[in-house]
Amino acid sequence: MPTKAYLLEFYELMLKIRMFEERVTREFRKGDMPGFVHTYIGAEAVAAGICMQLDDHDYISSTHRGHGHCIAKGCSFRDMLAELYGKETGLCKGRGGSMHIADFDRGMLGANAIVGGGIALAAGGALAAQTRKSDRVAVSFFGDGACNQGILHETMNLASIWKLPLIFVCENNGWAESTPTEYSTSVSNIAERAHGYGFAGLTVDASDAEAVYEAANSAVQCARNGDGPTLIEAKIGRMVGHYLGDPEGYRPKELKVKARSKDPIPDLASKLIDSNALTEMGISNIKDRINTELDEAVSYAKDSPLPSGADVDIGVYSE
Amino acid sequence: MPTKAYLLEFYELMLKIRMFEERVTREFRKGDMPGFVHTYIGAEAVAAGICMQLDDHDYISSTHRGHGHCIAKGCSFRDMLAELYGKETGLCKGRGGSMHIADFDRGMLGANAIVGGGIALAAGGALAAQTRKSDRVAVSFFGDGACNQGILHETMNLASIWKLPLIFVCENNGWAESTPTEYSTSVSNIAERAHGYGFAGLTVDASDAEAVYEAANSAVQCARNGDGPTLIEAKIGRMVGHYLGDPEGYRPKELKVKARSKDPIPDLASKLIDSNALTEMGISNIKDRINTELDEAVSYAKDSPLPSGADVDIGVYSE
Amino acid sequence: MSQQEQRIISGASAINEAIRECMEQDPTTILIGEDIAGGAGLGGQHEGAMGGSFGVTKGLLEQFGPLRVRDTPISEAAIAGIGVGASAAGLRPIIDMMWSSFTPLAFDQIFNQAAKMRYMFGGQAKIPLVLRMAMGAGLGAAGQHSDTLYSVFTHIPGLKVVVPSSPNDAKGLLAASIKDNNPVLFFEHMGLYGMKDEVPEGSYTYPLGEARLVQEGSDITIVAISMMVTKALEAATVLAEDGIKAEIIDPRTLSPIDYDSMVASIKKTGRLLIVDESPPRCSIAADIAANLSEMAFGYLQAPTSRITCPHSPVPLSPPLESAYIPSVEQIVSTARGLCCA
Amino acid sequence: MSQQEQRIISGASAINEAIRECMEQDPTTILIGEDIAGGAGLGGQHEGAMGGSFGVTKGLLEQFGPLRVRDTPISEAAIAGIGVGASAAGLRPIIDMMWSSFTPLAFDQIFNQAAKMRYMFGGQAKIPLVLRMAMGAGLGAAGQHSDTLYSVFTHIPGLKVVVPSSPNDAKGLLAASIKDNNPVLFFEHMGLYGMKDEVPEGSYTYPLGEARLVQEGSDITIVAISMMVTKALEAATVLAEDGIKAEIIDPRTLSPIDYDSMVASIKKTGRLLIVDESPPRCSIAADIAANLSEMAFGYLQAPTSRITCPHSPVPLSPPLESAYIPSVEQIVSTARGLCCA
Ligand SMILES: Cc1ncc(C[n+]2csc(CCOP(=O)(O)OP(=O)(O)O)c2C)c(N)n1
Ligand SMILES: Cc1ncc(C[n+]2csc(CCOP(=O)(O)OP(=O)(O)O)c2C)c(N)n1
Ligand SMILES: [Mg+2]
Ligand SMILES: [Mg+2]
Repeated sequence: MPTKAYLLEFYELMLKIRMFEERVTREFRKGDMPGFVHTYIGAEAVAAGICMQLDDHDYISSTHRGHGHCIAKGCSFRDMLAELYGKETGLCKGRGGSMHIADFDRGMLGANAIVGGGIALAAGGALAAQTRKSDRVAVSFFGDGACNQGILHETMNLASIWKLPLIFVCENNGWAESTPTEYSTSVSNIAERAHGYGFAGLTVDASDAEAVYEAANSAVQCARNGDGPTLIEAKIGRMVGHYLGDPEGYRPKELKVKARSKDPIPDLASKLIDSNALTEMGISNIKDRINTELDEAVSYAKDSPLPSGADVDIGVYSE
Repeated sequence: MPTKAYLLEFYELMLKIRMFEERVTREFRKGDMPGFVHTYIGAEAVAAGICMQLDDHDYISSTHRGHGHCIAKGCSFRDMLAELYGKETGLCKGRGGSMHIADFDRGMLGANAIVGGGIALAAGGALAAQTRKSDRVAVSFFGDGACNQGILHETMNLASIWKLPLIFVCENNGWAESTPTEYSTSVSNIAERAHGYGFAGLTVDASDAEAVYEAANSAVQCARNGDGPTLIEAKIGRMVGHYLGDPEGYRPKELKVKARSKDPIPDLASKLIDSNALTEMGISNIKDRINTELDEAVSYAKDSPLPSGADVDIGVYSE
Repeated sequence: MSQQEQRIISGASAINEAIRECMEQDPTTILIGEDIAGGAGLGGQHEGAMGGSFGVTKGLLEQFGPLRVRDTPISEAAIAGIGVGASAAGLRPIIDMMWSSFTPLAFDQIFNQAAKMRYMFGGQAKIPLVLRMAMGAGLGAAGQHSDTLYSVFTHIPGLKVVVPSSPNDAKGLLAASIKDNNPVLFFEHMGLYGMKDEVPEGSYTYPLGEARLVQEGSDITIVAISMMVTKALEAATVLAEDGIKAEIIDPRTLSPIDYDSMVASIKKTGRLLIVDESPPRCSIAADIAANLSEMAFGYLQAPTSRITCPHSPVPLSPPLESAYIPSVEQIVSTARGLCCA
Repeated sequence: MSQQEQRIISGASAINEAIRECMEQDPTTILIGEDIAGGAGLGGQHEGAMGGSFGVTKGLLEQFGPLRVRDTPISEAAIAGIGVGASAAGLRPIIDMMWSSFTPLAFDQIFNQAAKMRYMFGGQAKIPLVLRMAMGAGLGAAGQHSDTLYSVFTHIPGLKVVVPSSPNDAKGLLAASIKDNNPVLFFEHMGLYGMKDEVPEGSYTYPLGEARLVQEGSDITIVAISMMVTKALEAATVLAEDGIKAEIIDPRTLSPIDYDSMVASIKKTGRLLIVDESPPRCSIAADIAANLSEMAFGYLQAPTSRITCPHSPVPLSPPLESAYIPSVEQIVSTARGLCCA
């Protein structure tokens, strides 16, 4: 069982992600943020629950929906927002944007606009850790949509036979763009597929922060102890559209309403209040703090310089 | 239970494959057969057992080790040997050779020199059958080595959600080139992986022709009835090297000897003799017939004209 | 011109029509891809189905039903492979690869299977397969979504490669691609979907392998590909003010390619400028330059010139993305340079 | 010259040495691939291990152990992807892709990940990754094993492409590739493994991006790639009998490429012939022809000429395969034609 202090931190981290994404949603609508943006709203417990078990030396690979992973891995709002605005001060100097945001100093090996594209990269991090005989671990985040990409299966097999210190985290929000998972995927619990690869598969409810903690804790322990990979499938309600601006004509409204009815953040808040670890006042203080940080970061990002077009072909190769 | 007549035909078909491959082995050693050749020796019961359930309208896709599939699907020795010798009279006009032999008239959609390359092709045949509402089925043959290729998993998932009339046949001979399956693959029975895709996986011993028959029969029935795919894993002893000429330095001799000790062909012969369906004399008559056919086919192939170099760039596109 | 012929529709609608008409004409033509129906998985043919990521195939599920319009899981390799197998077995599948940048996931099935099967099997296989895909920079989709990649497919024997530059061409070329008996890669620039054009009603085809003379001129030949045709036209207007008459040629298909039209043009103009939205190395721009330099040797009064993207991935940031894509200004100034040389 | 410098070894041994020396120098250099140890899966380091499909990596398992020399399942995409991830995490992996024709299975990881990561992430990523592979026709391996494919990788920004033509070059260029901080595709022609050459003992590197002047001459510049260098040398001997002095240049690396050496040569000879074992469209031959036509415009006394494979897959049958590969006779007669024009 996590301590109260741990859960408090967990709550704050989820809130940070949620408030960041809500702010991004508002700013994006103003029209001056370039590119495509997919927010992490609803999945906060997953990134938070997993990444709180990691430190900067551990690796993660992410998805097209990577802001939550960044924040949970410790990236700053400023650097992230500057990236989203395509600024020279951004994490990737404005070259990548939301779908390709990365922070190597924190072991965040990149968002990935190729569905399933990051899975083997995390395994490479795990391989590096194992080869160096360090106790680092790696986590590969991916959506339910990525489950039917061949590379997941190739990587699960490799991770298993080599006992790589790797955690596969499937963020199953029931949809891949307009395609329901129950249509596209031959098993109802994706975690079941792990059995064909000789390691444990756990299904958890991502609206239950403590359940995510338990799964993350056991999987990370297992990897750190050299006992090989685990697959965690976190069931998430898809509370928002696929991308910012998605009219979602393909999805009956009730389903969205239903998804929103189970939200890990107020849930955990109530528990913390019930157990006297937090007060309403405490919450509003936290929110103020986050909002201040966000205001500052948005201004910083907006005021930052854009790259110069003259540099377009610079930085393709390393020395 | 198969009838005696059925088993007799089964036996003859296996023998045809074995004797073809033994002859190819001898002819190849003479040095005038171009390219790389992988023989089907030891796996005969699989091609025979499956393909006897099919007719010319059903599709199969094959592997780099495709002669057995060709013969079981009804290709003639002449056309095959001419192809192996790279002759204009060959099944593929000498353009393909052993690793790319095909016979579209018999639904044989090609050997495939890409490990796993044929799996989705068979699924395409199954999709065509389903779209046309015909009762055709398709079979994808592949080795244990192909089991860790992503496309197998993608195709298993698709075949499952679409209930394609498809049979996945994994020829597990325990090795992929020099790599033992127990090293490369995270499950001991590959058939177990089918469960993660929502259909049946059967493991059979390929030295037991009747067991292969039973599995093939139920899988083909299931596909023809519109009940979707099955995965059959046939465990084969690797009685020969990976390719003709393989020194096999990587493999302890005992393992080969052991593989040879379980041979479906003499096994089935004994059974047929015991049940008075066949005599020693009968066997030698069959062998004579096959040998005559082989002699004739080898001469035909050797006497056939080579293609003309001037045609090298002809035939790339259809009209 | 009759009322009907002057109908103005978008590129997305033109492509939708080509597919619909071909599916009406031939029951073996089917459509497969991620989200091409969209929401269909929830059960049948419902109004809200999105019709692909860019809405291009909207309405086809309703008209042709789920056996002929299939949403798929995200499994590019298997989708392409199933398309190859289905075409070997006699269907005419149209596969929606969504973005060109995703074709690398299916590259083995395209390269080692689709492209080679006919030749390798001595003519037994017929692979009437179309892979449609969006492509191109300009939307801020950045590094992993904006590649053109048609140069890579043009390199591969056994494939055909089509790059329409207008809705009218898109409709006629797509119909021709669907009726073709070979694997065709059909590249739809993101800029094409919203473009408006006069597009005839009813079915028509433009032959693969025939360039289009977009605009006549006598001073310089500009060969422009896909969206670059629009930019070349804009540049030509500016150049005309200087008295430079640019002839613009759109190859329309890169494999097969109609060098002859281009050679004929150079013989008239003596100058060649190629404009293409791809990185320069081993690209279609290099291909055209190499072949025309050879075929029109002696007629060229100046070196051939190419405007391409830089040798870099596609950046997100707007000033970088703008600098990445060949511009009207570049075309104007390069053409001026060539004509004054 | 000392005894030591005159050591004659095979291409396979030269490559083995380059890997071994780099692994001795740097503990982060590791080797991954199908059958590269070979039989290692049966437990540890046994004598019979085959050392890859072509025996090139024999002995490395025994010397460096199974953590640094890993046999893999047949999973090209994941193997490449793990290599990319491991290099992003600070190792220097050498991946054995076995045959170039199998790289399409890993194309997404090479194209969308390895090649783009550094740029897309604003310089954070360093991807010191080598993908080694055999390639080329001539062995009867036919359609799905014999492709060269380096033109495709040369098109891709972010990759380096190396095509050694001799054991001596192979050793120096492979060592340089391993020490390079970028993803390098290293193409080993099947003909290289058995070729004998003088190869120095001990570690040395040749810089990527520097062509080699194989033979000096004054009448025609022949740019030849990989095994075509040997054929160009044979052709040059025949041409010399006619009094034609051919200068032969081996680019050695296609990306980056050293056009300058070639331009300098054309300024001397006035004629250019490119010989390459790939299909012609959007190929390295077209790339070189386009660039040199432009850069050496005015110096060329005849059109550039290219001898390539036809636009077709690789056939099995010996007369077809011979016709597929550029021949000494073709080089001789084309060169004669150019010199008499
Ligand atoms: C290889 C590839 N195919 C398709 C796409 C287009 N695409 C982007 S996100 C997405 C859905 C992904 O679904 P999932 O993995 O469940 O993640 P979610 O968006 O639900 O978080 C698709 C199809 C892509 N980016 N990459
Ligand atoms: C994609 C690909 N990777 C590697 C190879 C090289 N190769 C040819 S056969 C083979 C082993 C295949 O093993 P398996 O599938 O078990 O078939 P078997 O030879 O045992 O019948 C390998 C690695 C190939 N042809 N294609
Ligand atoms: Mg999802
Ligand atoms: Mg095997």
